[in-house]
Amino acid sequence: MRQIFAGTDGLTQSTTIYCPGCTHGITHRLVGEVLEELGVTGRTVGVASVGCSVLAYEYFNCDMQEAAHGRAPAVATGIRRVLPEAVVFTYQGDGDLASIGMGETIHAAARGERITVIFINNANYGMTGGQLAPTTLLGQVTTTTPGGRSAATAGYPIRVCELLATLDGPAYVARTSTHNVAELHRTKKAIRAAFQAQLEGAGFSMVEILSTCPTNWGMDPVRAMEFVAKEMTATYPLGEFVNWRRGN
Amino acid sequence: MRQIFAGTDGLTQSTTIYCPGCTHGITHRLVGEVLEELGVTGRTVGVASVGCSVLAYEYFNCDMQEAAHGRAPAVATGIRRVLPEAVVFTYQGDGDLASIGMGETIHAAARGERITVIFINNANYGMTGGQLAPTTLLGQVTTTTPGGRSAATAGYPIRVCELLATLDGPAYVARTSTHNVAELHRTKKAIRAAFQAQLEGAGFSMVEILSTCPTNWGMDPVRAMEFVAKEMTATYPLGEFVNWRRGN
Amino acid sequence: MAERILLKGNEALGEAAILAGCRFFAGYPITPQNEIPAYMARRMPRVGGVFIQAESELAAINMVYGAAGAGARAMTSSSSPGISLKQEGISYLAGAELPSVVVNIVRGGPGLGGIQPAQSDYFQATRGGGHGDYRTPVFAPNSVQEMVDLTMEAFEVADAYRNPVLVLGDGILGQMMEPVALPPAREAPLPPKPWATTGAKGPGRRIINSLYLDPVVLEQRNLWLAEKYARMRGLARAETVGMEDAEICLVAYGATSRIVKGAMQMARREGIRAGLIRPVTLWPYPTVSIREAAGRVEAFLVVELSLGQMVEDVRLAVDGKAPVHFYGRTGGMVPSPREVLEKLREVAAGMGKRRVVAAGAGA
Amino acid sequence: MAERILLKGNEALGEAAILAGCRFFAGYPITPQNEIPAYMARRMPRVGGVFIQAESELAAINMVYGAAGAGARAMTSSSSPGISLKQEGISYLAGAELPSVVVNIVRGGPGLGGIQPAQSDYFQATRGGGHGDYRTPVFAPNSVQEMVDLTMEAFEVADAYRNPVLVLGDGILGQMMEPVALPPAREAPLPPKPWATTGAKGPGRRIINSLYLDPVVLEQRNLWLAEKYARMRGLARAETVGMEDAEICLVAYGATSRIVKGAMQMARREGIRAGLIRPVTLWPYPTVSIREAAGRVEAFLVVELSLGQMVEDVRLAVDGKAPVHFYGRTGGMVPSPREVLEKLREVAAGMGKRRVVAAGAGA
Amino acid sequence: MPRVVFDPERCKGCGLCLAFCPTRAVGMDEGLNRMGYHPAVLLDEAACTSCAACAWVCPDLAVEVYVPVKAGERRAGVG
Amino acid sequence: MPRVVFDPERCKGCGLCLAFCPTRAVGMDEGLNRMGYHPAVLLDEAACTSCAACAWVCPDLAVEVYVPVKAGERRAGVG
Amino acid sequence: MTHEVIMAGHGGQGVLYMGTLLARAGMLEGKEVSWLPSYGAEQRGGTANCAVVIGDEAVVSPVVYEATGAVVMNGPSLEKFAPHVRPGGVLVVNTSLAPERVERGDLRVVALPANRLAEETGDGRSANMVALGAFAAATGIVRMDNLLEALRQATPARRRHLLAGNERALRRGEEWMGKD
Amino acid sequence: MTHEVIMAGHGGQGVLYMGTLLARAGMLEGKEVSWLPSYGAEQRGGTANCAVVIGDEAVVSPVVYEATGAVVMNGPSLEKFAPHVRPGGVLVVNTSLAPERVERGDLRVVALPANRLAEETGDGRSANMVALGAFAAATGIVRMDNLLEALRQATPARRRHLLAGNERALRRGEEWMGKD
Ligand SMILES: Cc1ncc(C[n+]2csc(CCOP(=O)(O)OP(=O)(O)O)c2C)c(N)n1
Ligand SMILES: Cc1ncc(C[n+]2csc(CCOP(=O)(O)OP(=O)(O)O)c2C)c(N)n1
Ligand code: SF4
Ligand code: SF4
Ligand code: SF4
Ligand code: SF4
Ligand code: SF4
Ligand code: SF4
Ligand SMILES: [Mg+2]
Ligand SMILES: [Mg+2]
Repeated sequence: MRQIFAGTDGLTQSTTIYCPGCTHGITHRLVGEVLEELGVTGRTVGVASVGCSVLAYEYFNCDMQEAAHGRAPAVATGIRRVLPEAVVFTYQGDGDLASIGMGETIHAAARGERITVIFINNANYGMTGGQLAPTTLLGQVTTTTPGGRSAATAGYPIRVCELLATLDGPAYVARTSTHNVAELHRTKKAIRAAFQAQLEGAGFSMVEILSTCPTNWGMDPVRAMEFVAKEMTATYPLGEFVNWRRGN
Repeated sequence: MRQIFAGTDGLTQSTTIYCPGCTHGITHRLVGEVLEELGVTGRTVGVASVGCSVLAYEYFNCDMQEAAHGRAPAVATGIRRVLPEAVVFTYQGDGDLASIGMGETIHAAARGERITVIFINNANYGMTGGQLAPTTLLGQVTTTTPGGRSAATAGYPIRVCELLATLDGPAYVARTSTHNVAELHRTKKAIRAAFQAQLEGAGFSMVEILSTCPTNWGMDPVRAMEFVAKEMTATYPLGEFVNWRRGN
Repeated sequence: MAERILLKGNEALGEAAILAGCRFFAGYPITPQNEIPAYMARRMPRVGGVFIQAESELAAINMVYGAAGAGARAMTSSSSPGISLKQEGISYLAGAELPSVVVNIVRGGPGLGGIQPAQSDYFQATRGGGHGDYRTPVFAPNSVQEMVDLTMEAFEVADAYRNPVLVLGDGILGQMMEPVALPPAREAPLPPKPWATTGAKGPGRRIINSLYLDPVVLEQRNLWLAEKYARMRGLARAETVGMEDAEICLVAYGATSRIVKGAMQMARREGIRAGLIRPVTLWPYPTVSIREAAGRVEAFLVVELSLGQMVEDVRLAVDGKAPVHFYGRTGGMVPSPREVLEKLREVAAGMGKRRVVAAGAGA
Repeated sequence: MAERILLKGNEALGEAAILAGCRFFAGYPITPQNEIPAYMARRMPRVGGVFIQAESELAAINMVYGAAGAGARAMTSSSSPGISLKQEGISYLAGAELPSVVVNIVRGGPGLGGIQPAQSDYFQATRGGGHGDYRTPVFAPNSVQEMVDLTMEAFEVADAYRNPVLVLGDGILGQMMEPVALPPAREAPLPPKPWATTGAKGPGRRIINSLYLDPVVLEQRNLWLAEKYARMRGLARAETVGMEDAEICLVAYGATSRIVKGAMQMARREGIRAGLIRPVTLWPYPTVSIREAAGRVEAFLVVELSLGQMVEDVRLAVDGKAPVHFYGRTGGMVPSPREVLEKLREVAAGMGKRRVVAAGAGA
Repeated sequence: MPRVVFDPERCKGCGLCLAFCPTRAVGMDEGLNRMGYHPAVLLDEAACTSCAACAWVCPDLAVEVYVPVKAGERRAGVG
Repeated sequence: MPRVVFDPERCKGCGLCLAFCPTRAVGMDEGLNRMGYHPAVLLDEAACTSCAACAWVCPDLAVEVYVPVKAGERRAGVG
Repeated sequence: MTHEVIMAGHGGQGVLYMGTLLARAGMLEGKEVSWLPSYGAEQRGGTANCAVVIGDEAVVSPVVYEATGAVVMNGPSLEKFAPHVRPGGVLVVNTSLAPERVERGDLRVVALPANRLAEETGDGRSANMVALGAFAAATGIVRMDNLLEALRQATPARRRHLLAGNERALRRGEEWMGKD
Repeated sequence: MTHEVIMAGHGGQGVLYMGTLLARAGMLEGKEVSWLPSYGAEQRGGTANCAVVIGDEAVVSPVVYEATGAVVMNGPSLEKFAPHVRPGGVLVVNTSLAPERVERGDLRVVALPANRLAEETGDGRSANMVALGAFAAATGIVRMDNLLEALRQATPARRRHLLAGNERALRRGEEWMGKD
């Protein structure tokens, strides 16, 4: 027998604190594999953010910094500028990146900072128990929108890729999903392209990954994937928004 | 003789601290006139921000709050929600709105907060002596980009209207200019439309106004207007980006 | 007395705010206070109030600024890192004299730290972690009932003095359930706020502001505030237990004070005459109670969930008249009454040799 | 001695950082420290360093976190409101033990306040305006020369202790020009930073972090930090002038100390034997110098550009052994030596009747 | 009464009115006002068409503009 | 040796592998692992095609997948 | 007497809820009570526990260091909390998920197959109620009628259909003690 | 003796620069010096002023409360700062922009038409240099050769073309005092 699927050297051996079926774990693996395949793990500095993935520094098998909530792109900028040869990435949730950290996100992107942002959009704040995120769908129930998100009081979902696509700094911006195997393959390709953009010095790169939060959505992991496929992709169309190779 | 042009009741009698020829003064007048013409001055609460217009609370003839640097949209949100009948606006510079306050700006817009934002884009930080703003043009010299803004280190200009146009919350978003009389007429129309959007409960509204900073640009006021006409409009195209009436 | 119901500290605090007439809440999630925004999200719409989940702690405190400036009773809550982010905003609230209530359900630090209970934000709360000369009254409940009572009082004090007021709890108080008697809702109309910006033009228009470019004027402003802070000193309050015959004075606040009370009872059973002063307000500090005790007891033992912060206020009040000992646990660790008793025994054993003992290791 | 050149305080500070090997600066404009980022923008590219105008103070301090974590000598600067915004970040730097230098060129507060010189951020600087038990050494220069010398030292202390270090100036120090002798640039290689994240995998990989979810571990972390802070107490430093025969001890720091020195000289001409203790470090506080003096002088007079903040540290050190008087100006107002002399005369007149005088009105 | 009245104490002498006047009717005074600026003046009353360009570009509300009242026109307030 | 090996101590019993296995070859164990979860098991070895879908969707790196070595094929590392 | 109780188990076992019912029942008896949960990241997929204090005087400390009684619903909780029970205290062990053997000999151990008993009453998820019923019976900390009343008060309308099952489970625990 | 000097005028008059030259010249004389500008919003279109201290001992306070001498370049500055000069102090008044009459009789007032004199030397913008030259001559605070050297040191390459004009203006101020 020949092994065709095994662990990746891009991750440590630790088991994660993620809930059963949470796609954070899948994305970790994809990032770890890409780092390994690009052969850069040994010169990578990752930045963990505050959210369910706060312990990411335990999981990625590279140097890591833990950033304050929302400030991962600023922390990554500091690292980036000091270590021109390093590969620098952040791993952030939607609360972290699009709520408290919106300013840092847009400015790192506008600066064309050569960092790669892995952006986990799970439509809520997982770690703190399922509150409204900027990405929560209209009508979606969270602990702080008990009657479902109403545009009148809680506003509209923010589409981060579309936002960043208006800037000149990003080299690669894409939205992918985790809801089935084919999408996972596409996600991995996008993550690879994002790191490639960084390695080529093309500018800022980000992959927004539609993800599940079975625990706070109150769904089993499989139902949660269906929710992503049906509900989330309707608000958040998948695709590439900026690709330096294609010049858009 | 019949008077066809006089002061406006929308402003107080104070003379301003603005430098000679600075278009902040012109914009004040336009906002004051619109408030007066709409007959809402007596139920308006304005929010001054931190920048050269920090003393705007002395100039607008309505209730005013002075907000912390960058936080005017948050302050306006607090006012808005507490006073459903009031007219609420902010008056912000590009450093205030697009740098430190980027998060607040985007989120107020995404919430569709019924406030009107008057956004003075003068491509630098006027009050603190002419530093780089997010809106500074590539190549433009400021005290913190002494060799001219270089994209490699200081990033690219941010086009705020284009950014906000990707959101669902804004009802009216337009970019106008102050560089000649015709543009001033257009600017006033846009300001009126922005307040109208608020009065109709349509959502968030913003007018970005290309403005001069003769002092820090090191130009006389007339040259400064030419700079706006030629250089700034090239990076910041004028026009309406969102108009609830037209449905885009 | 009203019927007692079982409530979680955070939720009781939220309900208390509503009973006090709070109709504006802006907050951002953070453990261990998530029940406050969640509760407000449920309740506010039903009482015609506003709940906003702000995009950040900065936005939240500045929304409170706008709402308070517009005349509403307004509140925000957070926990340690989030409260650090609010420091600029709190300084602005103080500078513009906007009545408002800020709740800190403290957790272990520094940095991201942990999420378990702590009292290591005492300095920040009482000395003003923000810039400039300003003070905020700080209420420190030690039960769910006080989470209710002191929060309601906080709103009254805020309005009475036009000042932000802090409620300093911790993870234990926020998460625990106890029976509480909810007072009736405030029925009297809110105090008039002739300074609030509600929309006006002309000479009667109103301005909310903390900018005074002329230093002569800014100094006058500061002196005006100082005078107000001096008036606030009357708010100082402490609970004393067993101080009549005490030879050792325990000082502790918040949840810790209950554990310390347990230790005090154990000590008395052993013949160690310990008493307890529990500051209910941390600023203004109940200096007078401590100072009076300083003349009568042999020693002080300050117990905190920190490396030693309030102990400075005790030392300032004692002013060299008795030794001040310190015992602290940090990072979310909570001492047992037995541990505190152990420390009490040590102090008792060493008594007689009067000396000032340095506060906690270096902090 | 090196040739003396005329330099503005802010620019001298910037140059000092570069001489000390600082190669990363992130800042955000604010008066009265705008010359620092402007200077860094000009100079950094020429020495192969990095200048970034961050999008906000929050971004700036967190960029410093990243850069310091990656091993660079890194600095940020701001003034009061901006420093309030950095409090969470400073707490993180302390928690993750990242050497770095934070400069506060203090202006009048609270809120937006004014832009003239003040010393009203003393509490924030010395007690940690952020959350959690942490401390940062605070250097308080009183001349442009010291803006240079203490800034250079700040970098050394930061690296020696893996801790953020504050330099606390004010508008006068930032804006004034004085002759300075620039020391030679640091030539020795920077201290090795085996903990810095520079890219590594496997067992040798490094983690910069302040999160410890297990309270047992977080408490250990806190005790480790406390031990470090205890070691730092050796950094305490003060300049004393005329204390040999003083009967009144003046205490003042920063620019104020120079004015107070003027007053001291005037007083001596009148036969009032005043001396001056000028804390050079505000944390650790030169408690020992004050305590020693407390045994010898009749009274203390603390002068600050605030409503009375450092006076608490003086009282803690004096511990009831002598009356401690306070004189403060605020909001950007700077007292003249004559004004301070006036106050000195009052203190001298009231001497003999020993009593503790409450610090400034209520603050 | 002239068609345009400049308020010499509000004027900051920026010269925008002068630059934007289509009929070149505006000039700057030699003297200084209390703020230390050379205020604008209407040089060529006859040339002025009351187009109000000067008033539109003035940042300091230092300009009032009038038109001659035609026979029978009501003297109304500000337009 | 089976084509798919589940690590019972990493598995959190989320059931994603089961749901995404195209040949319905996966099931959940009745017993609990040390974390208290029912781990996944390969129920139908014969059905398995080594498509690795189970491994791709597993959030916990609990799955290893093998293919039979064809005659002459080099035993290489992980693909 | 003051009862200081620890209840522990894993995330989905309803341990915190069990604690609130006990506290509520204590209130119905006119006692002073407190309930303090563990909280935070710990919970996720991991353990959950809470401390309940019931006594005649105002509760001094809501934190329980040395419990007078404990209910442990699974193996890890048994390991973690058995050492925190005072000599002579009651320890209810859910032997459906934890070993029957307890290292300490100085406790009153109640070995209770809570999950199995719950399944017998018709609802496998009410093991917590079985354990609570047994604990109350073993300690006399609160009366069954007050537990039942507490349960009724705490059950919102939309969960009314679960009430009968939970009542049965509480009683089943009590019965089982009788038999014990 | 310690000279404590105030220099004041409006924004564009080069008042701060004048102060730095004086401080530099003081350094060239081996003195201790300090220079402190007013800063901030005040400046905008408004007044500018600075304090220069020159003495033999380390400068005690860079803030000047009671000046030993002052240069005021316009009317508002005269009003604001004349009261802050010590009796017997030197007050140079730029009479091109300020009234010649000074209310106080206890000062040595130098009425200097600085703008006119500057224009006479060929560069109307060097009124500040004329005033500085006159002030130095009137007070003896620094020697002219040191002022000239200070000017040379302070003039960057790209401004070399202005050097000669400024030197002439400094000398013109000195000469004018001789005549005075
Ligand atoms: C300054 C600050 N504010 C708030 C928090 C509390 N907090 C921790 S995680 C989190 C939200 C995380 O949500 P998201 O980024 O979407 O990540 P997820 O957990 O969903 O993966 C919040 C608000 C904090 N730690 N620090
Ligand atoms: C928290 C904080 N940071 C920085 C400042 C200093 N500051 C005052 S105004 C300003 C920039 C203003 O620029 P802009 O918003 O573009 O307005 P302009 O002056 O150009 O009209 C800054 C950075 C401040 N007051 N508060
Ligand atoms: S709470 Fe949600 S996002 Fe967080 S680990 Fe659990 S399932 Fe994943
Ligand atoms: S500095 Fe610039 S923006 Fe500010 S008032 Fe002067 S010209 Fe206007
Ligand atoms: S009204 Fe028109 S024509 Fe007359 S002065 Fe003004 S700009 Fe010139
Ligand atoms: S535009 Fe206004 S301020 Fe400028 S010169 Fe003309 S009248 Fe004066
Ligand atoms: S490899 Fe494919 S067929 Fe085999 S168990 Fe996994 S998913 Fe099923
Ligand atoms: S997907 Fe992984 S964790 Fe989930 S049940 Fe299958 S093997 Fe276990
Ligand atoms: Mg999320
Ligand atoms: Mg600007």
